[in-house]
Amino acid sequence: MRTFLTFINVTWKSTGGRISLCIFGLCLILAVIGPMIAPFGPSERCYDAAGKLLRLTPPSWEHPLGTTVMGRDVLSQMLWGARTAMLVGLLTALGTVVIGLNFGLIAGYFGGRIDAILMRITDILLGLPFLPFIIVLLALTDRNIWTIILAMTFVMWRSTARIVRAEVMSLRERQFVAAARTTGASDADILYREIAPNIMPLAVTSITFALAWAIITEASIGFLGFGDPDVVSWGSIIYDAYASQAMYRAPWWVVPPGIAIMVLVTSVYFIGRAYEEVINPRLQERS
Amino acid sequence: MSSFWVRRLWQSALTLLIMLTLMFFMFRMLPGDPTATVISPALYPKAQETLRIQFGLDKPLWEQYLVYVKNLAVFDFGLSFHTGRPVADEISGRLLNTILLVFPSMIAAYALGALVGAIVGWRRGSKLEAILVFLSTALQSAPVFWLSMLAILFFSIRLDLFPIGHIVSPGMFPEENWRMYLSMDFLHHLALPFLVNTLYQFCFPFLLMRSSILATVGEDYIELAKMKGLTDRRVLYHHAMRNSLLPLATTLPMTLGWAVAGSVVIETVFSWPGLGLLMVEAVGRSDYPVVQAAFLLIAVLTVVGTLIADLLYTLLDPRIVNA
Amino acid sequence: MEDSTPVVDVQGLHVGYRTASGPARALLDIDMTIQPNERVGLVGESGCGKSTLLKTIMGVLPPNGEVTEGRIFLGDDDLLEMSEEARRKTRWAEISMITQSALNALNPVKRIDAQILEAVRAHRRVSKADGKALVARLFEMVGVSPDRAHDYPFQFSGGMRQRAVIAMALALSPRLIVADEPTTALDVIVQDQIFTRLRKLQDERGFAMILVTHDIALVVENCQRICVMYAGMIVETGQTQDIVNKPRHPYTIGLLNAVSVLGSTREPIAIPGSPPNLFEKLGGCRFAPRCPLATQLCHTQVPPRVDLENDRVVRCHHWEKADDFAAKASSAETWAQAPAAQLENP
Amino acid sequence: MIKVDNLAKYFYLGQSFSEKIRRQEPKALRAVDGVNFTVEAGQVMGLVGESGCGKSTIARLLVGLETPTSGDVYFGADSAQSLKQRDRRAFHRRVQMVFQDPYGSLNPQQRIGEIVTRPLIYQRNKMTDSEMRTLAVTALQEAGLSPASDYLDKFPHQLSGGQRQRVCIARATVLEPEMLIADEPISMLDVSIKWGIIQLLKRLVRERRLAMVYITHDLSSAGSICDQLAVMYLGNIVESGPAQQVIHSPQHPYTKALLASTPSIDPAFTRETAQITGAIPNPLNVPKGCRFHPRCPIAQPVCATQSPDDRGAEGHYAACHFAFDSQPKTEELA
Repeated sequence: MRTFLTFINVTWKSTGGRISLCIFGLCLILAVIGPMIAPFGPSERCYDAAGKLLRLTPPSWEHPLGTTVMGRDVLSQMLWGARTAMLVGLLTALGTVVIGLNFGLIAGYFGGRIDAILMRITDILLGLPFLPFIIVLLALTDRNIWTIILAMTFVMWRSTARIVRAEVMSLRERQFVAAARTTGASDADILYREIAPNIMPLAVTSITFALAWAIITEASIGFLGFGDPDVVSWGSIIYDAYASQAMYRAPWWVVPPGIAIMVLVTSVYFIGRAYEEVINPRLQERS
Repeated sequence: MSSFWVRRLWQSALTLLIMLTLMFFMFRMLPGDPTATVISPALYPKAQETLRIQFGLDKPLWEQYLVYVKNLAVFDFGLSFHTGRPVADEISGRLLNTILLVFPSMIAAYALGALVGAIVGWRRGSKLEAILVFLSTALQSAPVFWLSMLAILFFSIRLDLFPIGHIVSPGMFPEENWRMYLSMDFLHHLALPFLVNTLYQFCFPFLLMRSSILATVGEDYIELAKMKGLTDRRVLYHHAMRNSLLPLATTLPMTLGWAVAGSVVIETVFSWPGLGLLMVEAVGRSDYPVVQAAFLLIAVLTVVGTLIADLLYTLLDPRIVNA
Repeated sequence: MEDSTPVVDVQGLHVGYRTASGPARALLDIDMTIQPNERVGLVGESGCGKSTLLKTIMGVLPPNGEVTEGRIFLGDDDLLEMSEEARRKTRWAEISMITQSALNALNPVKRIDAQILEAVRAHRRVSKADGKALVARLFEMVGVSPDRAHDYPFQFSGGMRQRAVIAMALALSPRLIVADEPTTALDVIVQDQIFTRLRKLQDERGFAMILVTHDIALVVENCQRICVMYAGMIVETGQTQDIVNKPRHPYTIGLLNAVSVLGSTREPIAIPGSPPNLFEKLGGCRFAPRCPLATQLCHTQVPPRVDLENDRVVRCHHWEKADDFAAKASSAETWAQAPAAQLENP
Repeated sequence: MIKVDNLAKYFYLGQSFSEKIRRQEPKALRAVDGVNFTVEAGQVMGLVGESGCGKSTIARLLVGLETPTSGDVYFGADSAQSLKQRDRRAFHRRVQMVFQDPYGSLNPQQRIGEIVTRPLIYQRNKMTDSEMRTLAVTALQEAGLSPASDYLDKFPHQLSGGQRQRVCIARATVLEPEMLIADEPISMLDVSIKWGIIQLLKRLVRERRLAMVYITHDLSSAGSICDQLAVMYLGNIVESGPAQQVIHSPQHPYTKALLASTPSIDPAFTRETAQITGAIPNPLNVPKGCRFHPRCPIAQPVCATQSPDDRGAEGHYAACHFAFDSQPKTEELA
């Protein structure tokens, strides 16, 4: 909690950070209440007064972002999609960082054989074609949102682990670690009480990257048609538009989900950068 | 050859072996049964049996594995479930198409990104810097398939400057031979996906180079270079940029492997008959010998890329001596 | 020597930094004159502004640094008034520098001879053969085998690297060489060898030198004149003998008192408190909080420049009490009267 | 009394593939090669030498950050090695260290109060928070940071170098050790405050009857800090004895060279020129015979073949074939 508050505090200091936090906060709120305020269900078909299906109608008061070829309300789909994006992004980022952080800490601190094995594992994961691999996993198992989250986490922790490992290897040589050891600290003491707190800035940057990546990747999966068929995501909206061959006739259908992804991910990147810019001078001052 | 490189080669070979083993078993152990598509349960048991033998699926798993590895040694990736043709034939042309699309645009993006990033970082605090940083971050945040669609919408449909997709106009080169790649028609088709991909890939090297130049500006040797009376340009190009280029240049070969994997999306939008599109199609058809071969190819590319990166590093950075 | 025109003449220099925590005043009213062939020592602790002064003279202040007042004359020209190109031409040709940490100062991925010749080529055309001969001559001068000139910096030991940096500084026979802590990273035996070499080179080739260091003993042994800096000001200037034998500023007295003397059993005494940060507004003498002689006057008024005999300059309201104070300065009780000391041990 | 007995530390270098195949002996870097000295409680033992002479490795050996290749350290009758194996924490409680870099040796993420109580936590002392806090406050105040409440909640980057070094000292003393190792504790501090730290250390040594090993490259400060002095060269002690005696009548040519190279603030003092040539040899290839002979101005043929024994008496020894000779051999040579 303390870490979270300092994080907000630090990021709030720059204009870019403040705007980005607001955008991110807004998306978060929409993710929670979006489905409640959405005028229509995600796959509800809309008809006009005459009972005719509203196919590809341009934006109107009734349907501010128009309708799809199946007569679905784009705005409602967008609101449902916000929940998917946030859920996938946050859970994947969390999983990635928790796994990557611990692997990185242990590999970097103990070195030797443990490190060699862990690094071999990340090597293998680095050699995997990222997106195709996830698609195959989804094709072979079950195309649902939890599998997507698990599959992405399974591949993405490698980068965090590598970055954290490198940082731990340099922190391990710092004098305060030697000082702790001479006062009788055990390996666990040093790893989790002395080194881990110093990794936090890096972890925050890692989280933002993982978050951004997860959101984009989930959209790509949706776009390639391997998303959860029961869940609307911004990627799957674009996929529907693309698959229906109607996308070039109905920009109101294609543009909003893309912009939503772009704005959300940009805000995530800028939050990370704002945090880093404040933290970094202090890091430099110390060394 | 020094022991460092011996060990390094060893490691790479081991990584590849583990990967191909994992992939082999992954495709056969996971719940969905890919063989179901080829050997439809609707067929007569006798016919099923024949097909099993034809694809070598009748033998125990470990034996299949040994055969697979043995065949790999002579670049035999088996037969495609979908077409029944050798996978190697299916893939080779597709790989070339992907490479023709991805490599030139990656190299262009890196060259441009590094140059612009360096100049912008050197003159830090300018308006241009702020705008470029914002734009490239936003660009990086947009899904590339969406950008491609917008590009098609605008350049191909509105302005009618480029074809909507495919590698050549239908019917122009029915036999798909090497002449195809030398035609203007091919370049015309290549232009838009190339531009979109270059623009998208530009962001990473640009942002990296900028921050790395910002970090070098405070270095003592940059200050000394200025004090030596060198012109500002010379300090930038011969000191700041040269040193910051090192990490970027060495990551490029590694990134190429990933870029091939990442081409899935852009190839889908532009119907570009490359490896990425093939993979998506093959996954959709459960044609796992093809997918497996494509994966292996990308893995080899990445591992070799990493090796080249290491090699480049030792060549470019005199400090690293693997004696 | 006193009649000749100075090589570099700094007059009334003020430099500030814009920082996130507000403006910082790094240099205040600096006057400094360097005569031809003279070795001047600049002594001060970390953060006293000595490196800002050097950067201003060399023209490499960071973007947030700004000269607010003052002039720096090189011969008859004001460096601060010159065009960027004219200024560039003076660099290294007129004033060169021996940097603090030779490891970071040399570009790690370029060969040493190339780095030296690069400086020469920025100012005049040199053929390949002439360049090679020049580097060989320079390397012999500083006592490194010319065969090693084509090496990379990391292939050199610390001492050799420092010599290479000296060779580089001599390349264009400048009128002034600024040496910024040239031997801090080195062991005493190597340090001694390098200073012996530098003095010899100066006798042979004739250049003026500013030696910047925190090690007052090094300055006493190597320089004819000393400038003592404290918190952005030069508090005392004079001939080395005068400063050591008859220091006039309480800070100089304290500094001389704070270092141990080889072979003497006298216990050094620390000056209470620590140097101020430069963000504070200047309300008086910046040394006042640590000074046992401080009075109300010192806390409110910046001490004026007092010119004394023999090129001596002091900035202290109570410089006349210095002799008296110096006699008592070797006892700890004297220093315990400083305001900062009373804060520390109430 | 703490006795260092024949302490040695070799670092073995990693071997290349071909070397392993040929089963070559791994190359040993002899960082510390058979060092003996004793430190009495309430006394300061100075280890002086240039970088790479092994003095910092000794510090790391003494506090247990490295394990000796051979030899041992005795606290009275207890051997440090067996103590360490039996109860690592108890061993660490008896020896504490003050590091060179007051910036790097404090964890930037911890408040001063945490930094000083951490040793108590790591020792699993089972104290309550308020007991630990009391101890921390006492330690800080004793280290000259008073009132301690002003400092407890600050982060290291809010303190000056001198204050940070005082925090380091408080952290070391809070465990009430028997021995304190100070590795160049003032070399990174400003001139005007250095001696404040030294005086604090000396007071602690006196009041708590600590045995202190003071490691430095600076002979002039070592002379006024230490009771005993040992000069190191390439992993060996070449001369040792009462500090003033070593400085005023140095016997080993290396000690003489060090003294002759140290600048002095006294303008009347003109030192002789150091006669020493060359650079410190690669510790992987230690010269045969006397390790100093390739650089020694008075070297004789015997020096290249026979390594010298300690010569001297009454606590002042030098490992030189010609130490304590009434007539220096230099003149005969010249």
